Amino acid sequence: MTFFEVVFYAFSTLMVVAALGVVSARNPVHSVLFLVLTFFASSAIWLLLEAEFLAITLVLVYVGAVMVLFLFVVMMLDINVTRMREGLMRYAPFGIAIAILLIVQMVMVVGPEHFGLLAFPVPESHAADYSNTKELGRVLYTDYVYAFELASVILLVAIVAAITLTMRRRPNTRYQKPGAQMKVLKEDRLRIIKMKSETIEPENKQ
Amino acid sequence: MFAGWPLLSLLVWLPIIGGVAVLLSGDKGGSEGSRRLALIISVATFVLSLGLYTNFDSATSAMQFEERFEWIGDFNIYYHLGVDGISMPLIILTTFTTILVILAGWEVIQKRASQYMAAFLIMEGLMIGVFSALDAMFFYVFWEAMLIPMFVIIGVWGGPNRVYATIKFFIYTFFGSVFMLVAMIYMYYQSGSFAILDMHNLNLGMTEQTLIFFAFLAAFAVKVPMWPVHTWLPDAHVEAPTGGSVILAAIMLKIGGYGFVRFALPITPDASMSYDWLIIAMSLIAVVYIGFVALVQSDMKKLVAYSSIAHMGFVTLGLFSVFQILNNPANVDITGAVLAIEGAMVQMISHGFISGAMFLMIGVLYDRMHSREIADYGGVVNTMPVFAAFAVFFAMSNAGLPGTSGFVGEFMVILAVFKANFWIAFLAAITLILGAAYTLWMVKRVFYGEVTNENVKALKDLNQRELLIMSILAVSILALGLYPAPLVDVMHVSVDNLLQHITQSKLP
Amino acid sequence: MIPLSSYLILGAILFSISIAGIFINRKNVIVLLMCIELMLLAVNINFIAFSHFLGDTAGQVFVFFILTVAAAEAAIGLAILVVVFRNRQTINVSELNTLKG
Amino acid sequence: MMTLEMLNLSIAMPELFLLALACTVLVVDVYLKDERRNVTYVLSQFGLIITLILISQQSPQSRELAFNGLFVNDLLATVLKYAAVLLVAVVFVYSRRYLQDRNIFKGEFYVLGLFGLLGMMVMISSNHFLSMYLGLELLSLSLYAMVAFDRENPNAAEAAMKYFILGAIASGMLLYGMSMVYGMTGSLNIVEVAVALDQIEGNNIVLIFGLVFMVIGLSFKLGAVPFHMWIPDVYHGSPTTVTSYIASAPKVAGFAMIIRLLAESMGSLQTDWQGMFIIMAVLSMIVGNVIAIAQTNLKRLFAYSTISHVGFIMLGLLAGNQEGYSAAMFYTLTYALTSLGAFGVIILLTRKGFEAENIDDFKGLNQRSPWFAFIMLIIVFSMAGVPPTVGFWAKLAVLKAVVNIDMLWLALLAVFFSIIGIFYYLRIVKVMYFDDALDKSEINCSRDMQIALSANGLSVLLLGLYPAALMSICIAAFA
Amino acid sequence: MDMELIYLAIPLASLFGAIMAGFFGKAIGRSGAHTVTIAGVASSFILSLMAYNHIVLQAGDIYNQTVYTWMVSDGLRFEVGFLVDKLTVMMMCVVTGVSLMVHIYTIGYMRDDPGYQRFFSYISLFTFAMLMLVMSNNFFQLFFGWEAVGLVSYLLIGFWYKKETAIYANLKAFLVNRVGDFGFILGIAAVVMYAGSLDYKEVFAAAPQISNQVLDIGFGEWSVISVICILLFIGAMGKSAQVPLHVWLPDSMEGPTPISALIHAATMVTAGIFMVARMSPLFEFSEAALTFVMIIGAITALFMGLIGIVQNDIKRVVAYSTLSQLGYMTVALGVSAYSAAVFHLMTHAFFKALLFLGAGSVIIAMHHEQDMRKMGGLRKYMPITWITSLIGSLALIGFPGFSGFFSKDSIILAVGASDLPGADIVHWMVLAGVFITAFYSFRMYFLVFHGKERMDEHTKEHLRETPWVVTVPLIALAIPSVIIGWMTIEPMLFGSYFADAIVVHESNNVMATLKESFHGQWAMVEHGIFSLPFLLALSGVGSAWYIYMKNPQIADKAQQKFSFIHTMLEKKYWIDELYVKVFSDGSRVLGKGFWKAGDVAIIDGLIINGSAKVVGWFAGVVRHVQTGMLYHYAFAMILGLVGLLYLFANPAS
Repeated sequence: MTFFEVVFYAFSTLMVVAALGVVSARNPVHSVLFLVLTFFASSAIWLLLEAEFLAITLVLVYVGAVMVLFLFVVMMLDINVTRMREGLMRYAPFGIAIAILLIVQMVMVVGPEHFGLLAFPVPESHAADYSNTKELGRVLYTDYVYAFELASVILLVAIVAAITLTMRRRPNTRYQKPGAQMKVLKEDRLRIIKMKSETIEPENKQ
Repeated sequence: MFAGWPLLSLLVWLPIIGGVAVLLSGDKGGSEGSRRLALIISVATFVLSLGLYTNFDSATSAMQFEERFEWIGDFNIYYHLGVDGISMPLIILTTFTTILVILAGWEVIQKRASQYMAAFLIMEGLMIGVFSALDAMFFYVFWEAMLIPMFVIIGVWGGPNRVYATIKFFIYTFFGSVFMLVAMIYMYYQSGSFAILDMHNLNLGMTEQTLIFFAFLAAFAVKVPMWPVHTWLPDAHVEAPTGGSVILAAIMLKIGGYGFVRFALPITPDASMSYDWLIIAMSLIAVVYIGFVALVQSDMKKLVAYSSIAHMGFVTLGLFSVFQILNNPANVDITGAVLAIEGAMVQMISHGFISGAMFLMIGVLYDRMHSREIADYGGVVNTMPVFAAFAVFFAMSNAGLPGTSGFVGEFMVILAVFKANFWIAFLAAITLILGAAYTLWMVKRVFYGEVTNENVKALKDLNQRELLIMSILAVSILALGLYPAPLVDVMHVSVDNLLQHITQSKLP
Repeated sequence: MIPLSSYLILGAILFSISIAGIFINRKNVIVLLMCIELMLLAVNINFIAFSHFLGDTAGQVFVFFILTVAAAEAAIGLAILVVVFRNRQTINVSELNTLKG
Repeated sequence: MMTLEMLNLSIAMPELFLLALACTVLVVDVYLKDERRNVTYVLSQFGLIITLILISQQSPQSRELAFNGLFVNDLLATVLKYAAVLLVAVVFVYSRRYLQDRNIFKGEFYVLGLFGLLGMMVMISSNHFLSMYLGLELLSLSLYAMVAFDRENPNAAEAAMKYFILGAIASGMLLYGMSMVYGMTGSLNIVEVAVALDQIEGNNIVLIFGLVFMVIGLSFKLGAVPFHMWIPDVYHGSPTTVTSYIASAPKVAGFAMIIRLLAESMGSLQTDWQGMFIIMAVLSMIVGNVIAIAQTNLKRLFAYSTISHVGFIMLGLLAGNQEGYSAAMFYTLTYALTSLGAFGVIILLTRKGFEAENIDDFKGLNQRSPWFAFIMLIIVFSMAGVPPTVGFWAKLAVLKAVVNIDMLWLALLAVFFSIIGIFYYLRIVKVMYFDDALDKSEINCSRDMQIALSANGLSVLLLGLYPAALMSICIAAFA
Repeated sequence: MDMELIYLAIPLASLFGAIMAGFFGKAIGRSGAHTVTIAGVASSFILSLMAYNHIVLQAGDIYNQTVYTWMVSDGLRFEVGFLVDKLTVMMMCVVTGVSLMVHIYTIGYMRDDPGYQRFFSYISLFTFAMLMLVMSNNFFQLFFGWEAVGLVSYLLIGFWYKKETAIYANLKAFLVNRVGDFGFILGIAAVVMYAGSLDYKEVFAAAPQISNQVLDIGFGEWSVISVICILLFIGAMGKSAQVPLHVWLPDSMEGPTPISALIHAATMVTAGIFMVARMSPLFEFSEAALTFVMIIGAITALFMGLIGIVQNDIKRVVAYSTLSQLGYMTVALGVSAYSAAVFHLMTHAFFKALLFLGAGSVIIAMHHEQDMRKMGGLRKYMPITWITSLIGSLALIGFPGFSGFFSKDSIILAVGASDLPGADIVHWMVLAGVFITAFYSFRMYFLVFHGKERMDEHTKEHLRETPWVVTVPLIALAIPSVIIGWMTIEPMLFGSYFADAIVVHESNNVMATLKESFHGQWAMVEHGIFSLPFLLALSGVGSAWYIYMKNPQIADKAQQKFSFIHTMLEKKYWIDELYVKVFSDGSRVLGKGFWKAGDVAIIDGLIINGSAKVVGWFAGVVRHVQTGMLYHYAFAMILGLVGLLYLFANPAS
């Protein structure tokens, strides 16, 4: 077994196990952490595939930002963890059956028969001075500038959406307006009126 | 008169646009204006339709008053109108009946009168469209669109169970027609055009013919209606307002018969021939079975509705007995096929008058008593002698008394089907007994005898408007019964032409 | 030498796990969001693997955008989650069933 | 070296303008007080009108590419974009009062709506898997947010959640499919994929494998059974204005997506996706029509009716020829229009604190407002496919296409299920016309809404009376 | 004067009267109504006489022309046209003559009725219809008149529409007639099929050729001509009230008796006889049909007469007598003695009209009491009625010299001479009929005019002879009742009177046989006195006298002794009950069954609403698939994925 293979199988196993952890952990916090692990493992695999930039991005951006966001929300929502995971196992056998069925179906197609080394020989490794980042950057700002712009719009939409949905301007929050306080005059607050003293008169029935 | 006018377009669009105008005139500040407008439009349409008759050339079987414009070019669908001797009388029947319906609803309909009138006018235009369309899709559009106003008429102005009835009506008819649509599309790919006349010249194999024939059968049998797809009719009639019943019975049913003549027979003659026994059996069941059913109805409208089914049985019987007649070696010089078809056609027109009259008659009673139950009446003749006279007359024409139009078609068809088979004629002729039995039994229970209750005692005889309607109808029925030649004469050539298509095999 | 099929199978397994996860999980919506992330990861592996074996950067570019979109998606998904929680005081999947039938 | 000219920006003018518009609205809205929110509305509508003008300025005779082949403009795109913009503009008209009544008359609605529209236009004009995906996500993300837009509404939140999860799964599957196709063809460009596919001989199972995933992603967008589950819940739960948005323009985009991805790029696999479409179309017609009968909530009912109409659209698509595509296009456009009108009437009947969602809320509409009852009548009959409304021609076109590929049985099945469909459409007409009003309150709405709704309804009728023009455009789009 | 115009004017004059009285009754008033209708019918009558004069006396040309073409279809001409030959003019005279009498009589009889104008309108219309029937030169118009007569009969019977029995009877009459018409129309259809024309002349010309053809109607092959004739005769059975379609005639007495009764008995019912006589060129080709006619006639003649014995209602006795006499005519037709049938028809018209009007006169005098058991001894009070009734009765029983004698004896002789199968049995039956006729006629006569006065005092006080409008027609009819037979037997039976109209084949020609033994009226009378029929008649009269005058207890005893027979006769052989049970109730049960089981249960319930319900139920169930649970939705998608993968991307397959 070559070094690459060792790395591949190790991280693949890790990844699968972690993924299973994601779907089966009782505590959502654990799930998130398993997911982080999955991403890490995946990042390693991507490195094997010479996608260095994406691997780094996955760790930095994804794990660093997105997963933290997940964690943040999980914590924030303060969910009753024990209750949350009840009944998971009841459906697990069925879920596993589905997963296995699907895996079989998919592997029959994507397996070595169609994607073995004969059909897809391993490409030559890039030269040491090859920069995956540079290459990506080049096409990103030329060939895919349209997509790049669109991605920006999508992010904008995400921002707008997230703010719209979650930002609360509580209408009944009371806060002071010092300026207004200063401007108050006595006349505005106090009024002296005269009225005649009331006496109880018998009701005049008609 | 009106020579050179685009008569058919006018006939189709005048009532529709007029109907929209009536609709817009609204009911605010009384409906008198919209009623008058509706009447004027319907009369104008009728007068225009007379132009069809006066300018009609009964020597040619070609379509007349043709108008043809491209409508949907990509689909080869044309705005194509034209009439021959078969459709022309039906158009006049339509315009004629609409006037009566407008009059009949004059003061009876108080609820949203302008909508009521508009619905009938639009209906009229659509029905004329059905009769005059020469493009299958154009035909289909009218055919289906017709359902909408009728649906609304029954549903809004109908009786207590109107919703069930109108939905049943709609779904039944819709059910029938969608298969026809598929058949038409199929034929479009065979003939490359939606023109009905092109379809007439289409060669189709037996399997195709059979399928198309049954598609047509589904559409037209429901409309006619033939047993066993007739059960919408009694419900629809019972619940519909008088005008709705009249239009339904007088014209809409005819569209089914017309469809057979225009589509099923000439396009699929070979399939029609192999399945004529089916239609004949269904027609005879309609005549006999439905006759018995009519006998036991306790609701007048239901009774007349069933009688309509029985009478329409004669139409289909006449049309489809042609093959047996032609194939019967015992027939000598006169074939009888023309007689059968013309009998069916005459029966359609005549039934238009008579069923209209019958429903109007029940409407007159219903307006006064708000009941259609025979048991609620009795001795009406004592309080409404004039009306009773009309009623007996209409009843007699419904029973096919010679001298009334009801006799003509039945007589012709019986004479003709005898040439097909003795027993067919035998069963068909049973209508003589059953028709008289259910109609006159009803007359007996409703009109004759002592006044049975206070309500009947309080009845008032016909007013001027009702008298006018009844008289017009009585005169028409009598006129057609005493001198049907003008009606039949315009058909001859067209029927001959039809027969040519029928007798000629369309197998490739 | 690791054949392409191995990567693809890895992707397929990951994809299947994520799908099974969506089905199995009946309590917590957040886990569903994570399953979706897993699914996208599986797709990304596919793309990168193909990109590598085809020697074509387009696949990697696609992954780049998928990552971006996934981030945006996560943001919106979590925002919706927050809205749900505020309205219902729960993010239990089996309790999100007022709309049915 | 590339220059700005190479991007060929001019043909993407409408999109660029729309983007600018959305950003402007976003910025302007921030500085508006709640009382002056109308400015946002007016600005958006004004911008949409200009977008319409910009689109109509384009009259491509052939395919024009931009952005290095990620963007394409052809007649199909122009027509569909025009329709999408128009539909969104009408949705905006319908929604103003509704939003005001519910205190959610905020600029974000318009911003998200405009971004969603941009997403649709990107999809429509996309010539690349990537731009298609990004357009789809742009649209979807906007939609998710819009569904949850009424934050106080638990149903909306639930609907948004379901929509989001299922939508994400679907795009995951779409992507998986794309990855397989990419692997087999080595390209993501629609035209290049088509070229590459032509060279692959025989029945390549991997391609079909990828195709299945892609078809699922697309079917989800349209709402074909069994990928339809989101439709009833989302239609039901969303604020009605958002429902009207979802039910109209995105269908056009979804159609474009199918045409671009399946017809244009994977046309050589047509026999395979035809089989899948047959199954889904039949299921859609059955499930949609049957379940709709049991509905009492009108939005849900229209949701199921949408599913059944999707079945019809798929019938046109599966014909796989010019006739079928143009029929499906005609169907999609007119259905979007009709469906928009239906939700328009529902919006019309709502008022502060009252949602006219149930069928019973339509009782006696003819007494309350004969005109709008008539509009609804036209719309409902159009959905049922009764002439002379446009729905009939749409069905005719589709049936014609199906008959022409010798799938008569499919046509018969389709008409049979449309008979079942008639049941629930008639029920709507029934309550409007035959029942007495439960709620006699006046229908008051703004003039612009009245005009738009009337125009919407009448267009359904007028297109029914003269469908030729639209029909020939649809046919020309696939010439 | 142009004869064509006259022929045209004959029916139209009556029609004009009917229209005037019917539509403008109110305007022209009561006297206006009877004036105009009587004027109409009178002119018809006079013009008929002129026609008679022209055709018979001056031996003018037979008129056979089309008046107008109703319609032409398929080369088949439907026309309205007149055939005026000797048979026709005779019928025209009888119809218009009797009708005229009825009109005059009505003035008195209906004086106080509120429906005065209406009644005149009806009877004039009846005259018109009857004239159209007899004058027709084609089957189409024949049917036209046939049905029109039925219509007026319906109207007349139900004239007193408040009376439950009347409106029952008119419906019954119409329906029973329709049963006959059912056969009739099929007969016409058969004629059209095999002769290709509706015109008498052409059809008769084609008869020999038709007679060779056979028709397969499912069970065996039938001679076409027999089928045609039997079908046509079924029509005649309805109209001429032959067993088993006789049930309507006794009930028709519910009309304003005896006028409408007269219309029916003397005129309308003869339509069938006339028709068969007219169709003799066809019937002659079918021995089967003739035998059938003869047997039906004999059954009617004998068994209907028997019922007459037990009737107590004066007009019903006359009605059953009519039935019986119609039977005689039919028998005559059956044995090809058409001329004898028509001859009897004519004589019968006079004396039966006389009897009816006499009965009517009695009823008027008795204040509309019709039960004979409450009469008696009226001879003293109503001499004219008495004497004329006696004349009528004598004529009816065939007392030698009276008109009935000549006609009835001729029929009996003709039957005797016939060699159709079964003719000898029929001969005995008609002979028995003679005794029965005499018995019931004189039973009535004795009960009414002789014996104890059984009416109540009040009636008795007011008993007096009826006014002249009633008695004049009585007298006017009594005279021909006596003499018409004597006068016309020779030309009608043995002369060439019907030579053009009636065709008899040599083999069937019983009249020729009779002619050989006919040596003038006197000889016939002389011979008649000693013949069996007369003896039978006398014994009938004698028995009646003995039982009802001499020894009335016998009647009661006999009634007790033969209670079954009595009940059977009283119940008219239960035929009415049978019809009510089988046809009326039966068809209602059938209708209910078809309706409830077929329409309501199977078609509507099971198929229509059932399928709707199934779909609705299915919808209600299937909607629960949409559980609202996200994981189920996801599961559906997964299933879709797995399914599609399995179906389309399955490397194993």
